[in-house]
Amino acid sequence: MEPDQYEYILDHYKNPRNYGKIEGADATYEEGIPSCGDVVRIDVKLNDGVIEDVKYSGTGCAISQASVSILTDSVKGKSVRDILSMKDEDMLSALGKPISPVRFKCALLGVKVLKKALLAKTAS
Amino acid sequence: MEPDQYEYILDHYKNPRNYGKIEGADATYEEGIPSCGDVVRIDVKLNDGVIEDVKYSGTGCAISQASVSILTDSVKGKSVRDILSMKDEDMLSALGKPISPVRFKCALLGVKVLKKALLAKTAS
Amino acid sequence: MERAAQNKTVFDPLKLREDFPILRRRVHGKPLVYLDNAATTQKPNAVIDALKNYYETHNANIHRGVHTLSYESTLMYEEAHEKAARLIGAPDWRSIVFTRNATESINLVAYAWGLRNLKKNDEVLITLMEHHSNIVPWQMLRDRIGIRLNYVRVGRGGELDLDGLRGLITERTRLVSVVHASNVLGTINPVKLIADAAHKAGALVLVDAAQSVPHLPVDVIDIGCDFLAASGHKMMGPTGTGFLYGKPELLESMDPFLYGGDMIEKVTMERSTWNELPWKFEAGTPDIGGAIALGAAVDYITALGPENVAAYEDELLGHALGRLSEHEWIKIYGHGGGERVGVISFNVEGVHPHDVAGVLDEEGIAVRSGHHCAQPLMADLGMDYAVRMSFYLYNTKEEIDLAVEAIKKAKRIFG
Amino acid sequence: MERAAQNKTVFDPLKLREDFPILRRRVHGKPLVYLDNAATTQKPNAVIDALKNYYETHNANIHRGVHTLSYESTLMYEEAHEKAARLIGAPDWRSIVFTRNATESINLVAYAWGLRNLKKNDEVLITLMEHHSNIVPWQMLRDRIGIRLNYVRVGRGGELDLDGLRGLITERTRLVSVVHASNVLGTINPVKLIADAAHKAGALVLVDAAQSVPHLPVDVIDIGCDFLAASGHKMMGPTGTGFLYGKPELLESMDPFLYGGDMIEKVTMERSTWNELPWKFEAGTPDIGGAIALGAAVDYITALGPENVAAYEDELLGHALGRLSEHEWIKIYGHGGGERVGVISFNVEGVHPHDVAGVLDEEGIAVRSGHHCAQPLMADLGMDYAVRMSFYLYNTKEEIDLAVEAIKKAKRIFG
Ligand SMILES: Cc1ncc(COP(=O)(O)O)c(C=O)c1O
Ligand SMILES: Cc1ncc(COP(=O)(O)O)c(C=O)c1O
Repeated sequence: MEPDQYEYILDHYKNPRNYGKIEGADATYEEGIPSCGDVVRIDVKLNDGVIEDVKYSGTGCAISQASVSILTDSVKGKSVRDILSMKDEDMLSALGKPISPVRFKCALLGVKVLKKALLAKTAS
Repeated sequence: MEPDQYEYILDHYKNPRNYGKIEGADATYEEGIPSCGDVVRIDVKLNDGVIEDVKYSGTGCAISQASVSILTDSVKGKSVRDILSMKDEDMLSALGKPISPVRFKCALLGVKVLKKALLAKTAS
Repeated sequence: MERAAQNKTVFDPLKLREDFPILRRRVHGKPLVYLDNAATTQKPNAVIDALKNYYETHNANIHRGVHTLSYESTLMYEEAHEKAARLIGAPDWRSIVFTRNATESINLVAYAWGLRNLKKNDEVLITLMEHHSNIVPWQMLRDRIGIRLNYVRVGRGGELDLDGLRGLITERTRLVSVVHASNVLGTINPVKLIADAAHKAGALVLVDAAQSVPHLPVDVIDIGCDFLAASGHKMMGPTGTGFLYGKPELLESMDPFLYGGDMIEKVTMERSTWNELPWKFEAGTPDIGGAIALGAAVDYITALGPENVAAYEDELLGHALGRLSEHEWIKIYGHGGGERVGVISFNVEGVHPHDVAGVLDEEGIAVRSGHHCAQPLMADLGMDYAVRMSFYLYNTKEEIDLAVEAIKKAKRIFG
Repeated sequence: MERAAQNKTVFDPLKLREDFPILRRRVHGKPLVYLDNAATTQKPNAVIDALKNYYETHNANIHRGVHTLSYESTLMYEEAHEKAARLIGAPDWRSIVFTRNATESINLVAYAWGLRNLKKNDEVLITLMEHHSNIVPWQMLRDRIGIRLNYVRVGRGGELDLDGLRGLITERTRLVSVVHASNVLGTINPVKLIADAAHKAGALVLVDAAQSVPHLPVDVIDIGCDFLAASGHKMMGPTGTGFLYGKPELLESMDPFLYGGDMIEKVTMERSTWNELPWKFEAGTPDIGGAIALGAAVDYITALGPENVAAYEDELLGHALGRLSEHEWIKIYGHGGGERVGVISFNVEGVHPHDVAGVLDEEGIAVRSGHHCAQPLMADLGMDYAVRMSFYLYNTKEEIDLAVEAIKKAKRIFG
């Protein structure tokens, strides 16, 4: 693993996309990993089952924060169904660098939170 | 181990020597092994540091009861000091048959009780 | 137990024996005949190798590590929960809490549920057939809280008095805690029926499955129990392993038992919040290696099929009962018909049980003699002490025959 | 720690490493560098073989058996108590109670002594340096009984505020419970002095020795503590092992903790009486195999000499502190002078501790990142999360150098 492989992750970590909150979001969820302190909150604006806007906030390690930035960048225009059927590998392969299993929890926190936000919305 | 090796033990088990209690004993002690239910009580009459009379009572397996019968038969006339310096092997070798380690506790209950009776007496 | 052996693989005890290295051991120059399986069972190579492999390749603390060994250990440890859950039909692995033994499992319920939820004059119903581990924790609550502890009686044939049981369940009964299979008489109790009766009265049900899970198919959903306590070491797992199953919503609602690391979500100087199930009940570094090796034991049982184990042990039991009852001077306790696991307690007329066990030991045969941690039952049956032989899947009819010969020898010597 | 290595045998870490099979493992293609020893330690062949030998040759339940395996297991299990007692200078092996881990040891005191003897407004004094396992049990007592829980503060240099401690000991203080060596800062606390102060006020003293017994000579008589809690798995024993030392008269006077088999003398339907020490506190089938293997770990330490282990680890610590402080962007917590065990918590400026640990993992290096089960201390130091490296007798300076290189790499990537 040479440093440059981290480029994409680092870019998102240092220049987070879609960082912030959405006033009057249709779906919001926040979750953390207590043992390591990572926290991610995601706000979603929906339009007819399609993600119109998404923003996230949170703190934590580069992997968790970059992953959620990368995620939010790719889901606009996708349907709730698309997101709910996303596989862990889809997320992992979007990071531009092979991720060691020890970091899976970090890398998958964002997609977990997004799914929970959408599920909570669908259930209500 | 053929049956006949048990002869001496069986003789003492079925015809216990010195079974009973001593009124006004100089030393008395009772102890059991809770897990197997063996109980032995020993009463001793002393004369100038020498065992003048000894009786035992109790219930339990053949090894524990025969051992204490054999013991009581051999200690009359011995000094308290003799008894307190008795070794486990002295008792075990008096049983006429090699005893498996799993039965040591049974075989040594009597001598333990006798020593405790004498120690309690000496301490008081 | 008229269960048919419908398993794909034929159940071949002689072949199984090769998996258990200790069975090659000699005792007093004779081949070991191990008939003390109700106390603890022997371990197959698969279990010993699982321990060795864990410590030689993966060992690390779980949960909080961002390193490979810790990650592997965590996965393996969680998988062990899953295996235990599957064995007893629990749908959610988070409803399995690993403990040291069945005793700790029951104490967990007594402390974390009982001490906090029971009030004076609340009733706990147990049976006279219980192991001390399902008696003394409730006596503790009686002494501390003033609950009432009632006992269902046991018939001479070894059957629970079910009418009596129904009569003892009142609107004050908060818990019915009952042994699934007796470690003294082998009796298999109708726990499903008992759970029904208890639930109708609004009571919870704990099943002490220490002697059933290793020997029978057990399904917590079918039984309908709220808690189930089991020993890992009595089902070929390492010593120091056991588990508690609890209905998840019940476990969620309970206070923790032991307090410290790993069972918390967040700790401040002022207060703490709890981690999710099952970690909330697993404080401190757990027996990671032991749990993983217990998982290997579960795999071993699962591959054989619990129903095949039960059928084979039933064959052994039938053989042993037949051989023992050839002698009118052998008194067998409580085998009055009905389903039994492979446990027989007996006495030899005129011979102290200790002396019987001692002669058997000289022949290399391991049986237990004593009160079998069930003094109230023994007192009720009027025996106090007895010899017990108990079987497992690696025992054979030939071993039982050797034991019967040794019992005859004990009778010749001491009778 | 200026202890001289006065041992007969030369302490040769490269030779010792051959005893630890896991150290031949590779992680991500690199040789494993295990620097997470404060979480749990690796096991030498002697320990793994002791487990294997126990299960292959002796395994049986203890105490009540009149058969050879049970007899052997009982002797070996008692001997394990003796070994643990000798290691910490306890004159009586019956004052050693085997537990699953240090956490259970402390909970035993909280339940069996605290819950029964403490009253509202009684005070328990701990420190801000405690592991969760020495905080949360006392919070439990605060919530249940209304005791007061006070904390001694910790200076920036990692030292306990001893004047503050003296001031916090009042006539209401019933227990001072203090960590011997901090699992975050490495600080070795003056427990003898603390025990003196506590005893003068009539309070009992518990020492959490989870991080000291594996690394230093520890003597309970010299310290004068009433209780001492230790982890077996942090001193090369198997997971699932730990112990509590208690002064015998104190243990005698206490109620039991877990209730069930083996801890009783006699059980009737109405009441039970307790077995003698230590069995009174060891309910149910204990982790016999684990305890015996822990005995092998104690033998291993004893043969090396705890003073030599301490001296060597101090060398490693000095080397690591030197290498880490070459970089002003590495912030080390609490190493302000005074005696320390080989534990360093630090952060890399601008890099999340998780990312540091992640990069180290890619290099085969195991360190921990997180709150180290000491959230109140972390909050007080204003860091919440940190990377921790912790050493044991099989680590080398070369391994530390590799770790420092990997930290530099993490800084290059993320800083
Ligand atoms: C029926 C029953 N319950 C509970 C126990 C206690 O098991 P453990 O020793 O694993 O705590 C036993 C075993 O002795 C048992 O037979
Ligand atoms: C200082 C200290 N106390 C207690 C503990 C808890 O030890 P265990 O996990 O053995 O319960 C630890 C280990 O994490 C520790 O470092």
